Formats: sequence, structure tokens, C-alpha cells
Amino acid sequence: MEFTAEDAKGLFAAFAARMQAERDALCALDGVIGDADHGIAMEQGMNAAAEAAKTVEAGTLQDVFNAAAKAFLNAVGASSGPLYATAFLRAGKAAGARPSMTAGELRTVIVAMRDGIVQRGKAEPGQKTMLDAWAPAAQAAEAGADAEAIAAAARDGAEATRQMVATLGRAARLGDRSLGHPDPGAVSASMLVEEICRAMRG
Amino acid sequence: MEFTAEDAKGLFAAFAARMQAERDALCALDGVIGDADHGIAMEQGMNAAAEAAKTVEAGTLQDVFNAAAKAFLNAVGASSGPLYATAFLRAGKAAGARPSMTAGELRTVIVAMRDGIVQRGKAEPGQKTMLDAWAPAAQAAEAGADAEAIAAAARDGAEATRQMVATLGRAARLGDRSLGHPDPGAVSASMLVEEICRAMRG
Amino acid sequence: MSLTQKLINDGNAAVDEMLAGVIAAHPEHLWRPDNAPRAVIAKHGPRPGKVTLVVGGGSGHEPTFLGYVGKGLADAAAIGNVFASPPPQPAVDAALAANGGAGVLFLYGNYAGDVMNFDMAAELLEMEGVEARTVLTTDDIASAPRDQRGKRRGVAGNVFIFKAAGAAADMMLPLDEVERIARHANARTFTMGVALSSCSLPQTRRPSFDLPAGEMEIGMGIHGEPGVRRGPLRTANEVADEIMDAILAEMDAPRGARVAVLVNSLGATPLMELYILNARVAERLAAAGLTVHKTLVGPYCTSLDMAGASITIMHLDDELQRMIDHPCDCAMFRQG
Amino acid sequence: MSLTQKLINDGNAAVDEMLAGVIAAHPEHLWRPDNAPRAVIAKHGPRPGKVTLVVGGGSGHEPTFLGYVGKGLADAAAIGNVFASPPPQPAVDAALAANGGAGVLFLYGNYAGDVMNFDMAAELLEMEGVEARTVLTTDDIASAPRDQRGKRRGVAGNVFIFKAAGAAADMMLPLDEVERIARHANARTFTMGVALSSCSLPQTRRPSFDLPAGEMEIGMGIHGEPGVRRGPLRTANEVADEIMDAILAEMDAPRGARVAVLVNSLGATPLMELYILNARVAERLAAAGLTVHKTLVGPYCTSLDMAGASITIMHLDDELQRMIDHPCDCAMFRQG
Ligand SMILES: Nc1ncnc2c1ncn2[C@@H]1O[C@H](COP(=O)(O)OP(=O)(O)O)[C@@H](O)[C@H]1O
Ligand SMILES: Nc1ncnc2c1ncn2[C@@H]1O[C@H](COP(=O)(O)OP(=O)(O)O)[C@@H](O)[C@H]1O
Ligand SMILES: [Mg+2]
Ligand SMILES: [Mg+2]
Ligand SMILES: [Mg+2]
Ligand SMILES: [Mg+2]
Repeated sequence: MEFTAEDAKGLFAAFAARMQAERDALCALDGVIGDADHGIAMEQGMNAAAEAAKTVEAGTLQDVFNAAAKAFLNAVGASSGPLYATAFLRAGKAAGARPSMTAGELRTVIVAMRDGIVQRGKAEPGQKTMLDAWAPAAQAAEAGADAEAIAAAARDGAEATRQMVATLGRAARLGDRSLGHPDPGAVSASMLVEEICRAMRG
Repeated sequence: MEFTAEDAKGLFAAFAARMQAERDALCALDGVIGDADHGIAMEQGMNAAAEAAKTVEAGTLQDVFNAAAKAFLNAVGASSGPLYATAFLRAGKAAGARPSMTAGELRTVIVAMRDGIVQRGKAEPGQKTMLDAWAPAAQAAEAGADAEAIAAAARDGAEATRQMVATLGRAARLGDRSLGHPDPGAVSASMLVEEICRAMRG
Repeated sequence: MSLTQKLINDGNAAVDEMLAGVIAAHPEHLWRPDNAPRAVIAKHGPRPGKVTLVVGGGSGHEPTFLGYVGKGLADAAAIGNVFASPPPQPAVDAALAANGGAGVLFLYGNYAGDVMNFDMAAELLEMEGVEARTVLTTDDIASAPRDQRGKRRGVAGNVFIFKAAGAAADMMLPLDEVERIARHANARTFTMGVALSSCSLPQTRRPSFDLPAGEMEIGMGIHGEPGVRRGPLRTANEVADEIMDAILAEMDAPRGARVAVLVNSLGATPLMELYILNARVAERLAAAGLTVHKTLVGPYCTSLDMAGASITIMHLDDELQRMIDHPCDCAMFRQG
Repeated sequence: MSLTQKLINDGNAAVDEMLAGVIAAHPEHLWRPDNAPRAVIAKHGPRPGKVTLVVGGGSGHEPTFLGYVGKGLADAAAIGNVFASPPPQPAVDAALAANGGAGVLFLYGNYAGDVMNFDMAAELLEMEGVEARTVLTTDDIASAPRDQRGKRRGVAGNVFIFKAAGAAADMMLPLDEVERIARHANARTFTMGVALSSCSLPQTRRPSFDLPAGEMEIGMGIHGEPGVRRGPLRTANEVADEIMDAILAEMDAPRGARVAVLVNSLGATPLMELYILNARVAERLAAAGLTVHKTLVGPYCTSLDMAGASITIMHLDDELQRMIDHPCDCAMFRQG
């Protein structure tokens, strides 16, 4: 199965729709341990990314990811902006300056996104950040797991942030009070991974 | 039955106790058509008046009323301050520079208070003010009614303010919206009249 | 019902503790006479031969009144209990402590209590041989019809009216002139506000009135007095439009006229919302062909912790513009 | 649950509408480049040879940041969405529009998002040949232990730290010096706050967190981030004491030292409560033998419509005192 530049645009549209639907729930999660805006950032960012992706004419996969990266960053700022902008730039590089790839190669996109997030945010697994969803997803992808399993790895990773004490980002000042609450960035990440996996299955 | 300067001090103590007990209810009434502070003004004013009255040594009835008037005014300001200060000054003049009078002469005190309120506030009956309790009470007192009847006249007067449209004071800007709500100043006035009538009965 | 959330100690002591904090914060601007703790006097400003401008009223409107005491603005303020006119004594104390010997102007909002107390103060001053006049501010256009201007309340327009009178006095104009300018400023100043939540008094810590979520009170006074009507909460633009429609109709200024604008928080409404309102106010004024000479945005005349805002427009002429531009240096308001 | 009561139009447009209202209100102080609507630049201040001080961060803290743009203070601000760091572009735009050619200092609160975005901005500037440095403010003593000062958040102390750096730049000191003074100011500035209610974002209009009546959050951040603990709401004096105990212990200033004080509203808490707090702050400082050189009281660094307050103490030395006393003329903050 092929994954074309048009499919990439569709993926960003799916991201946007999902974040729109989850906006208030993500804000509520962020309200418990952060500043209650994560759903807004993700919704605005993905809306802008999807818009920008849509307007890429006859471009390569990389063109689509690059346009999305820039749009996400400029619409959002915040923590999510640089993290996802860098992730998309890396993903675009991985997908390459070509009109399409196989859907299975979306695994390399997941891995690249993880790498971009690490590059920008310098997080390590276990610090209760979005990386705790992206890292297990990328590991599963690197191991060649199927779409279902990759999505499950991200979901489990997000769920596991409940038991972590935050040491990076806004919640890091909370100490033990962050225990018991999932990290909003990890939860939204697992949703994005789900959308990518849906695209992988076609 | 005699009403002595000591009894006058007791009367102010009774005013203070009554206003303390009714403070929040009077504030709530004032909140509907005014600024929600009438109970506070009356409590603070009567506390100060009772305190000042208590410290008058070997004074006449007039001395007690004068001390109370000054203390009430300085503790309160607001609308109630000048109105009750003037009322107490007039009441003191009526009671006279003598150590005591008969309890029945408290009727002249009620009349004098009404006169003081009119002098200071220039209200007319029917404008939905404290005068609408003091005026019927004073009329009953002038007619020689007994304590019970005077108190009832004040209560009925206060109750009747419900059906009035305010044309003086803070509520005057409300127009018809003041209809259906009693005037807080009239309600507190009827309570004060009750306390005077209780003293009249001994 | 639980008490409202406030950082206070004892509700009855709130005003005096606040004043202690004000004097501690602004020793260069303000002082109080030893025996007059409710009279706040400007360190600089009062001087021989100058008309003494005394403002005042109930507490809970900070920075009104004491924040506008200073060189170029008011010489002194008489401070009342929360939402309660001061008694006559602090007004007398304030006037005497700042007395420049050229007469006293009492300038304050039109409320029954204030009128009675300041009138008594003026009588006491006259007894001491000090000439005292009174000008009442009546800028709240929601509080009485146009033909009953004298019955209206004084609200946030105080800021501009005090400013104009303070400038006139600072220019050493005689009492007649200061009074005339104060009246002139008041006649050309128009305010209307909306409340989005009740305030609550420190003594009771209960909401002064009920305002259900989703509703607003239009034409709200600055003491929680009900306004002209209740209505569903509208957008900032709709609120600004309703207020500007009313003000522009009344002000009836020709195209090309200049105005001063105050977008005021009633206490709990933050700057973001005020500036959103101002964006629309500026649009409406431009559409009416009016030139904005000066804009103030912020908590200038509050109602304790009430959420809501008011819009004030002063219709300038050359004289008022000069007064509004005149420098002033108060603890809570500086300019020039 | 019903929406919180706000005077806005569209939550997503709130920041841009606010900025339109700010520019309309303060055309003498502020302007925006045509293609950079989120960069706010001082009309006066930036000039050749002068270090360019750029501040910035999320919106919702007004008058922080844009209110401190002006002669003698910041040259420009980069404006983010509500509680969200601006992306790199407005920071670059702001720096270039105000560029004096003597280097740029980015000065902002220590938050993960701001650090990432401003670092990207600095990289972009370096690519254009403009030297850019960064100083993070970390004055919130409740946000990390003393030995991890670098992890702490920047909160209301921003006002004093920006002021010191802005003065240094206005005195035409070189980039090294401006940076040193900014770091020095930050090291000697200590803040702690309490929240009495949640804020709510204009986009969601839901309380950001639950805070039951009768409780307060101690050590609250300025974005509604939870503080160090929950506790029953205490009196103003108890709150001031808890904060002052913590600050005095950390500041460790010898008797006779001078301090600057900021008693700050988080948005919905009115001046009366702030001045009541200040009365106690002044008492505590006097008891510690410290001299109050300057006191600011008001909404200086807010969290939308949150109720609550913070206390900031800056431990002055001769240099910082000079910087704090230096005149400045911003739309929302003037002095000297
Ligand atoms: N250095 C980092 N590396 C990876 N993820 C991070 C980092 N810092 C923060 N995050 C993630 O960002 C999320 C918050 O994003 P968002 O709410 O949009 O931004 P902000 O914290 O600026 O309000 C956190 O839940 C966390 O997952
Ligand atoms: N001119 C007046 N004459 C008589 N009573 C008046 C007058 N003006 C106001 N009042 C009374 O004062 C009451 C309000 O008193 P209070 O709440 O203590 O003062 P304020 O209106 O200054 O807050 C009103 O309910 C009314 O009864
Ligand atoms: Mg967040
Ligand atoms: Mg009242
Ligand atoms: Mg009152
Ligand atoms: Mg944020």
C-alpha cells in the first residue's frame, strides 16, 4: 500500500480532527499538573499544520511535512510548538523528497518524530513527557511491530506516565503531586500515534 | 415608670444587640436594591453609639443621646450616619437635660427621631426610605397609642415599602425594579422602634 | 453558603489596614494627620494661595479616591468605610490639613450619603471661616434619564473630572474657575458599565447580589447597586456597542471632535478583556469621526472584587484637553 | 458546567484583539511592524549603539510583558498565545525592529516552552549576524529548592529584573554589562504567591483547576500551575507571614539593607487586599531591620482572571537601586 503526499495531507487533517475532538479533555489533563492549555495548543497547531499541508501543490512528502512543521510552530509556540515542529521536520526528512512511500514506511516517520522530540527537548524516558509515548511507539516501530501493536505501545506509554514524577516541563515543580495524573503531552502523543497507525493500516 | 439615663444606655445596648443579630439579613435586603451594607452600617453605628453612651458619666438623658449621635456619625458616615445622628440629637433635645423622664415620654423620642430624619434627609413618606417606618410610628406615638400599636405601625410601614417605587437614596435609580422588595432602612427602623417600645413597656 | 475568597484579616479593620499599607507604600506621596487617620493628604501639591481640592467617598473603589491625591490632582481625600460615605469629620480634617487659604472644593460622586455628610462638612468649615463649595459628579448615564442629569450617580468618570479640576487648581486658578471647570468637565463626561459578577463586602464576605452565570447586569453602579436591566452575557463587541451607542447618542459630538477614553475594570476583570473592549471602542469612535486624544485602560474606579467593566468618554474642548494633559504625580496615577 | 464570565469575542482571537486595543490606546508608546503583528516595539527607547532588550512570553499576564516596553525599560516584546511562549518568529521580528546594533538580550521567565522558542530565535538571529544572549528569570522560590535556583520559574519578579536590565541598556552599557546586571538582578529577587481561585482560558472558559472555597494554593505559578501545597484559606497577615518567612530566610539580607517590594495581584484581587498585605509586609521588613526603598502595589504580573497575590522582594545594592530608580516611560508603567 502506498502513502502519497495526498495521504500525508490527509494524515494532518486527521491529526487536526482528533485534536479538535480531544481539545477540552487535553486541557483538563493539563489543568491538573500544568497550565490547562495543551489541548488548545495541539488543536491550533494541527489546524494550522493541516491547512498548510493542504496548500502544498504537487509537492513531495517532505514538502508536506515541512510546511506542516513551520505552520505548527508559528501557530503555537509553547512547548509543543518547537517539539512537534522539529519532529515533523525530521519526519519529512525520513519520508523523503519523493511523491510517495509505502505505508509501512510510516514506521520510520514515527521513529523520526521521536528523534526530533529528543533533539529539541532533551528529554529522557521516564521524565513524564510526550516522549514517554513516542519512545515506546518508536521502539515498537523499529522492531517492525504491526500498526495495532505500535498504537498500543504508545497508549501504554502514556498510561504509564501516571506513575511517574515529572522532572521536565511545567509539571516538574510539582514533585510527588504529579503522581497519579497522566502527562497531557503523552496522552495527545498516543492519539497522534493512533492516527499514524490508522494510516499505516490504510 | 421611669426611664433614666442608665435606661437610655441600655436602650442603645439593645439597639446594638439587635443590629448585630440582624446585620446579615439587613445586608441581604440592601443587596437587592442597594449596596448590601446597611446591616454593617447599622451594626457599626449602634456598637459605637452604645459604647459612647456607656461612657457618659452621671449625665443627663440628652448627654447620652448626644454622645450616641456623635459616635454613630463618626463610626458610619453613609446615609444612615447623618440621618440617625440628627435623629439622636433631636431625640436628646426632646428627652431633655434631665436625669430621667417617664417611660411614656419615649413617645416624644420617637416623634423627635422622625423629625430629625426628615430634617436631614428631606424625604417624604412614600419614597421608600426609613421614613416610611418612622413616620407611622411617630404618628401613632403622637396619637398616644400604646407600645404594641406603635411597634406595629412601624412594622406595617416597613412592610408597605415593598409596594413602593424608590425615589430617594441608592434605590431611586432602579425604577420599577425596586417594587416587591422592602427598603432595608425601613426594616431596620421598625426594629429600632420595637426596641424603644420594649423599653416603654419596661 | 461559604464565604467569598479574600486576603483580609478582619473585615471591620480592612479599611484602616489598607490605609496603613497605602501610607507604607507611598510615603513620598501621601501622609495622614496624626488625629485624622481617615484623611489622606498629598505630600506635594497643597500650597498657599491654591484652591484646595478634596475628593472622597466610600472605600472599595481603589485607586479611587486616594490614588488620585497628589501634585496636579486632588490635594486630599476623605476616606469612608467600604461603600459608605465618610462622615463629615475626615472631610473637614482633609480640607484643613491641605488648606491653601483660597477656598475648598469638595468634588465627589452623587450619592445620598455623600451629599449629606459632605454638606455637614462644608457647614463645619464655613463655621471655621473656610469657604467650601461642592460639585457632584453625575457621569453614569444608566442611572437616570438625560433630562435628570442631576440625579445620576458619579462613577468612573470621576477620574477625568477630578483630573480636570485638579489641573485647574494646580494652575492656581481661583475657586470660581476651579468650580466652573469641574462642572464643565462633569457635564461632558459620560460613563456606562456592565457587571459580570457580584462584589462582596469584606465584612460579610457574601455576594452583594445574585448574578447567575451567563447573565450580566447592564448599567451597574460601582457599589453593586442594580443597573438598568439584566440580560444574557454578550460578547465584548456587543457590550462595547451597546455602551457606545448610548454614550454617542447622549454626547452628540460633531465629527472632528476630540475625546478622552477610559476603559475601566470594576475590579476582577483583567487588562486583556479591557483592551479587547478598547479595540471596539476605538473603532466606534473612528466611525463617528471622533479623534481619540488620550486613552486610559485599567482598574481606575473599582467595586471591590466585582467582575465587569465600564467605558467613559469625555468630550474634550481646548480647555478640557489642557486640563487632561496637565502633569500630575499621584501614588497611583502619574502623567506628564 | 457553565462558561466562565468574560468580556471577549472569540477566545482564539483574544490575543490579537487585545493587541489591537493596546496599539489603539497607546500609539505614543507602542507600534508593531507591518508583517509582525505579535512583535510590540517601543516608539522611544531603541537607538543606535544601544543594547536591545527583548522580553516576552505567553499572553494573559498583562501588563507583563508588553506594558513594560518603553523608553528606559524593554525595547520590544514578543507576544505568545495565552499562557504559551511565542514561537521564534515574533522574537526575531521584535529584536530586528528594535535593533540598535549593540547586541540583543532576550530576558524572560524560565519555562520549557519559552526556552525552546527563544533559543531558536537566538539561533536565527545569529544566522543574521546579530549577537543574541539570553537571561532567564527564576524568582519563584516556591518552584524549586534553593540549591536548584536554575530550575525555578520566573514570575512577578520579572518587573524588577526587566526594570534593572532596561535601565542598564538605557544607560548605554554594553551587552556584557546589561547581561551581568540582569543576572545580578535575578539572583537578588525573590517571589512567592498564593491563589484564591482558578483562572480560566479564553478559549475554553473553564476553570483551569479546581480550588474549593475556603482553600488556597500556596506557591502558585502564574499560569495556574499547581503550587507547593493546598491549605485552608488564611488571613492576609498569615499569608504575608508565610511568604515573608520564606523570602527572608532565602534572601538572608543583613540588617540595614535596602529592598524594593512588589505586592502583585494575580488578576482578580483588588488593591484593597494588596494594600492590606503590604501593611504586614512593611511590618515584617521593619522588624528584620530592612529599609523599604520602593514599593509597587497592583496588578503587575497577572494570570488572567485568577484571584490571589504574590509578594516580591528585591534585595538592593547601590547598583540595583540606581537601576530601579532610573526613569522609564512605558504605556503601563511610568517612573521618574
Ligand atoms: N523538554 C521536553 N521534552 C519533551 N516533551 C516536553 C518537554 N517539555 C514539555 N514537554 C511536553 O509538553 C507538554 C505540554 O505542552 P503544552 O501544554 O502545549 O505546552 P506548555 O507547557 O508550554 O503549556 C507536556 O505535557 C510534556 O509532555
Ligand atoms: N434622604 C433620605 N431620607 C431618609 N432615608 C434615607 C434617605 N436616603 C437614604 N435613606 C435610607 O438609607 C437606607 C440606606 O442606608 P445605608 O445602606 O446605611 O446607606 P447607603 O445608602 O449610603 O449605603 C435606605 O434603605 C433608606 O431607608
Ligand atoms: Mg500547557
Ligand atoms: Mg447601603
Ligand atoms: Mg453604602
Ligand atoms: Mg502553556
